Amino acid sequence: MNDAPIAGDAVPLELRIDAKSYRSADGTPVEVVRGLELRLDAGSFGALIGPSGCGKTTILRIAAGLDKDFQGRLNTPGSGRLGFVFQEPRLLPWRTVEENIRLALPAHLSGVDLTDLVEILGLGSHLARYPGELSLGLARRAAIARAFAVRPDFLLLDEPFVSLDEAVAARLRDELLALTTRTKVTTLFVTHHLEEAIQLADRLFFLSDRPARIVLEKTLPPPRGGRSQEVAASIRAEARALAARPL
Amino acid sequence: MNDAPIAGDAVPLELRIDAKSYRSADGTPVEVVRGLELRLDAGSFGALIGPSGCGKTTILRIAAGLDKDFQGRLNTPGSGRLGFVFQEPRLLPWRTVEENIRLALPAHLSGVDLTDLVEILGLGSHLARYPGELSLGLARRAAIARAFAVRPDFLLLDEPFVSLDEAVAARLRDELLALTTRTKVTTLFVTHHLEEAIQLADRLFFLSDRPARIVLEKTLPPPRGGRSQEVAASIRAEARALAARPL
Amino acid sequence: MWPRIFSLAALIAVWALAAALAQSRLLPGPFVIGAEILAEIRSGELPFQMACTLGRVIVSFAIAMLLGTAAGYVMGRSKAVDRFADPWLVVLINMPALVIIIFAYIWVGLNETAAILAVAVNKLPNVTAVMREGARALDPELDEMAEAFQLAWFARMRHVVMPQLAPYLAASSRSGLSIVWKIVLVVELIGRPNGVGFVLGSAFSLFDMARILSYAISFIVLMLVIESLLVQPLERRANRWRRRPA
Amino acid sequence: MWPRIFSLAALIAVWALAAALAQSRLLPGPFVIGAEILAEIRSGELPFQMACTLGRVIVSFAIAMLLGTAAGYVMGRSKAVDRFADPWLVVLINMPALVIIIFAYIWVGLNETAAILAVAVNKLPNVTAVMREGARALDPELDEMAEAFQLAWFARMRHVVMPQLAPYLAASSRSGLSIVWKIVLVVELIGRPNGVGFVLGSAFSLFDMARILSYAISFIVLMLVIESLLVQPLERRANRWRRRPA
Amino acid sequence: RASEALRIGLQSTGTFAWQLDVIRRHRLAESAGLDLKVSEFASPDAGKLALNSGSVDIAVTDWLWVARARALGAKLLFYPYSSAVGAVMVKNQSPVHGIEDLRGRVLAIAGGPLDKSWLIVQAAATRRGIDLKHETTLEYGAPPLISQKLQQGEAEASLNFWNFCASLETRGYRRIFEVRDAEAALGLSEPVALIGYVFSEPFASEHRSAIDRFIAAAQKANDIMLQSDEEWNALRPLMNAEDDRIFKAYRDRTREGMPRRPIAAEEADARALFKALASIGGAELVGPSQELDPGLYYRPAPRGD
Ligand SMILES: Nc1ncnc2c1ncn2[C@@H]1O[C@H](COP(=O)(O)OP(=O)(O)OP(=O)(O)O)[C@@H](O)[C@H]1O
Ligand SMILES: Nc1ncnc2c1ncn2[C@@H]1O[C@H](COP(=O)(O)OP(=O)(O)OP(=O)(O)O)[C@@H](O)[C@H]1O
Ligand SMILES: [Mg+2]
Ligand SMILES: [Mg+2]
Repeated sequence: MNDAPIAGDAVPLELRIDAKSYRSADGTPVEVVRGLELRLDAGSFGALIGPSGCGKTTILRIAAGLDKDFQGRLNTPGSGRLGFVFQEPRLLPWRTVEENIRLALPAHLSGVDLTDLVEILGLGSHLARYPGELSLGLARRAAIARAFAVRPDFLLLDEPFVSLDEAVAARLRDELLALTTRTKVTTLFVTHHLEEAIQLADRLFFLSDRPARIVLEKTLPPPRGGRSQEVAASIRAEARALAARPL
Repeated sequence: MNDAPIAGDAVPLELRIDAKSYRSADGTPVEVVRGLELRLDAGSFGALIGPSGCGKTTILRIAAGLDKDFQGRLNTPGSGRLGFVFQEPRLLPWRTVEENIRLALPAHLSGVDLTDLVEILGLGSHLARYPGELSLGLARRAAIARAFAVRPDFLLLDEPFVSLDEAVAARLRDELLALTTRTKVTTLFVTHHLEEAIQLADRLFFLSDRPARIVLEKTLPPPRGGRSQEVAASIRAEARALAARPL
Repeated sequence: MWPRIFSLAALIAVWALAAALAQSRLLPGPFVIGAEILAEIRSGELPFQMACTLGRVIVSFAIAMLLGTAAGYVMGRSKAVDRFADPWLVVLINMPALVIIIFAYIWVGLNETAAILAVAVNKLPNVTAVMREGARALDPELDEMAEAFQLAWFARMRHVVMPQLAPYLAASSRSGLSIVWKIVLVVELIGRPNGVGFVLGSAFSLFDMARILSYAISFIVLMLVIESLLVQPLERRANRWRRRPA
Repeated sequence: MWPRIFSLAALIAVWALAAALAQSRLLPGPFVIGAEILAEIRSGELPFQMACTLGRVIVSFAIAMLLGTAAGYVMGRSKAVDRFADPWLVVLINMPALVIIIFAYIWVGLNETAAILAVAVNKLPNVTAVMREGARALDPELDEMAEAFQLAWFARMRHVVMPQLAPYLAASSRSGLSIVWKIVLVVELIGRPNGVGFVLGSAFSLFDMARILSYAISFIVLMLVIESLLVQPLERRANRWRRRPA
Repeated sequence: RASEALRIGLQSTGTFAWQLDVIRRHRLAESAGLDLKVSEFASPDAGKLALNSGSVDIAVTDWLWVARARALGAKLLFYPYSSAVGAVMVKNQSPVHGIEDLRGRVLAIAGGPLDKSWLIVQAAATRRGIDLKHETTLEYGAPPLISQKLQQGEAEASLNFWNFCASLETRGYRRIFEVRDAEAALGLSEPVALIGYVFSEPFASEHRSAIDRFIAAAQKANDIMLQSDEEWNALRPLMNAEDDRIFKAYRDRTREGMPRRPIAAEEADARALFKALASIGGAELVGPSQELDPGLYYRPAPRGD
């Protein structure tokens, strides 16, 4: 592996999944991940890219420590304050948007001012609404606000920017870029959108179909956000070749 | 209006929403649509494009006859067999994928063979799974399968292809194109993805921010699916201009 | 199955210990009761009385569940009906069992119809109260889905509504069956010439704890068997779709 | 508010009509009962007996709800605990009220503690059965969310778990309060020197329907007032987030 | 002559069951041309319910209840069945020897505050200047429970029904005050039968002869039970007597309680008792009327077959 170490003192994310399978309702085991080894330097930004249903969400849940039922080893970075944007918003329907965000805050942040964050996400006029009264796009933004608000030192995002119009999505991408650069939070990001990944990530992990393993790992040249057309084009070409290749 | 009539004998979709507002939990009314007039010829394909939270889902629900609490008039095309891909999968969690699909079928189709449809959507090995065991992308595909399986004569799709990898999404777009062309079903489609809209639609409706109204209506030259680069570029330019313009 | 048997064995052990410590006619141990039950079974008395009670339990349970579920569903779904019917429900649910039983016996007669009616009327409002909550908690999104795909009324009930009401149904039928059985006992005690309640009443006036316990426990054993062999496998089937907690 | 009053008026009208048609000492009309209630209030008898009963109802209801909810939650969450505790629950839930009352009075004494204990033990398994279903139906996705964001135990209970259990709590406390009140009546009837149940016992042996009904109805009126002024506003608040059906 | 059906309500653990058993075994009903249809119930109140709903023709019930119901307008008739009553009892070694000694002690009462025996004892005590209601600590409860409480020592004295008294007597308890004595203290020449056969006036007027024949058959059964000890051996399985002493106590108390005097004499004493009860129980107990309704007692036609 040719890692490019970025931040110094903090620990990297180290995830080794030898095997992970679910037992489905009729009893048959479904193998989802096999022989996956993923290392992400502290403070760097990794993107997972893979076909639908290959096991990306499963990997994130394992990385978050939510699913301990797997064979392998997990080493999480930072003090363990986690920000997670799930694939669905997962808001508490009986709490308003603001309550949903504040509930997730650790004690020392409980009184924090959310105005800026909420303005950036365009949630200003919806803070007092219940999730059932939001459009899906707004609900997603509330979920993103929640994950950002906790000031995580480990951030997991599962396709956070789908269901948003291009303008909002672009703004949020910039915001995510700024946030991760500023706070040096280790981030693992799932997307189907290659351009997005190229814009945001330090490192791309291309996954195979189920059972998922890493078929290609790619370090992108800094700086994030300002990749040249050539870099993007070469990655695109590589990804296309990968998709065409029989597994 | 400069409609380009496509199919002959069937009735067009005519939707006029003078005003639609929700009453939120704290009692304040939220105006979502105002003065919107939408006409879609029988058998043609319309795409709604607009900022997140502007009211697209609301319009679809009204067009489907699910929300009758609005001021205006609705005239739906066809005999009223509706196919609806909601923004979330909305599967019955206690029924398998196959049961979910079959349950939606009208009586005369109840025994129909689903193999082809299911193969195209890549659901083959998941038919006996419960929705809770699917990845979000798979669940979305199941929802799409359900809407296609009923052989609708009025099809509503609310961002059906998000959360899918590019390969699957492209395949499904082609499939939708083929289906709508073959069956001449009147279709209303919501997307944030301009390219997708340009590929699929006969007619684009650009919506303003909330309260939603149509700010630009655009008929695309046939044939669908094979639009030239110039057409696409010109539409993109127009859309960009629209986004830049203060409302 | 094994944990159940183990747990029951523990329960019986606790009981035997308590009985041994108490050394009293008022707390007979498991062996005394077991012998008593066997004797009562052999004499045919217990099966007969149990059958009488069981018949009443089943009929009035069925009536209460059917009507109560229907009423609760309608009240939970329609605000208008709820507003009107709610005070009636409060009145009925808080009417003492004794009052209902007396009225039934006086106005219908001291007969089987009155007994079953009294039990059903006693239980019905509880079912209604529980099912109303269930109906209120139904997911409007699935409703919309059902409407969009024009599911027939029956299919909607069976595939969309009932599975959502299932935990409420399970709760109200499990706690409901026990309530019905308890009320049947009172109804039999007050005015039926047979059944477990009749036996308990007579045994109580003689303070025959062995007899009281042997009948009560026979019924409980029956319930345990039904739970283990019928209800729980069914429940497991119905809950198959739930994601197992990790 | 108006539909409630209208609906109650209708109920009273039906009752008055039935009483007028029956023309019997055994079905006194609303006016007779109203007069009786006033007289009993003026004599101070009714408020005193009602207070005794109400005290017992409140204490045993609180005990049963607290313990029952806790037990139900744990059983619904943990398969292991459930497997072990379920048979005990089945035994307890099906134990006839009479048996529990007798045991309490014999082993604890003919006193207040025994009475309250007997009621609480009678009611507790029903709460447990309902809350267990609620706990089983908890959404695992919200659990994951709470774990990811490391919500403290208390916050998790209050904001994630309790709102999901709310309909079950509402159901079990509404139908539970009525059950507690009914069992308190029996407990008082069998062995307390005061309370509504004690009065009903005497009135029953004299077949004094007017007295029976006036006490029963006084309690029901109390419940109606509590429902209308306390429970329903609270419930409306708690359910504010629910999308109104179109 | 075709036998006439008579529906009878019966409390399963009561002594009426014994009498009916004698009638059955000696075919007294058949020979009187009656076909008895017996419904057994567990609760002492079932008889009242059954009469009220018209489910039985005859039940054995409280004298006071009938008197009260009549005062409130129910047309019911009463014919004496038994005058057996209970007693206030204490442990053999107890320092309590008379009701005077009950002051400041715990007295448990079977039934409730309106129980007839309790009222009679209260009335008699009042005449002796003892206010039991205020000078003792009272416990009320169901009869079996009260009996148990005395045995557990939670109550120092108890007033219970005669059958519980009979069994207590054999377990080391003694009587300190008989309800029978209380009745005498109230000026009655003989104890009044406090329970009896009850039926409705309309039924009585239509089936007079059937009732008379039933009463005659019951009388014959009483005669048999009075004279024959053998008969009691046959009844023993019904009696739930744990040992011989209880069995004998049951037998003797039952015999003692069989009413033998003419209705007129009975009624005179009943009238006096009612007055005494009305003075202490008030309208709550006896209903609106302070006088015993003269039509309460059923008078069989003079025998002249
Ligand atoms: N039940 C409701 N009560 C109050 N406001 C509501 C309700 N449902 C929707 N809204 C509001 O109406 C607006 C339009 O909602 P809608 O779901 O139609 O948006 P949308 O265009 O589909 O957005 P998205 O692209 O995010 O899905 C949103 O601002 C939303 O907050
Ligand atoms: N509880 C479960 N039981 C059985 N199979 C499961 C369960 N959860 C997930 N799976 C299966 O595991 C595979 C991977 O699921 P996962 O959600 O990780 O996919 P994903 O890569 O996130 O897909 P998507 O892009 O659609 O979100 C899928 O095929 C899914 O059907
Ligand atoms: Mg996923
Ligand atoms: Mg939407």
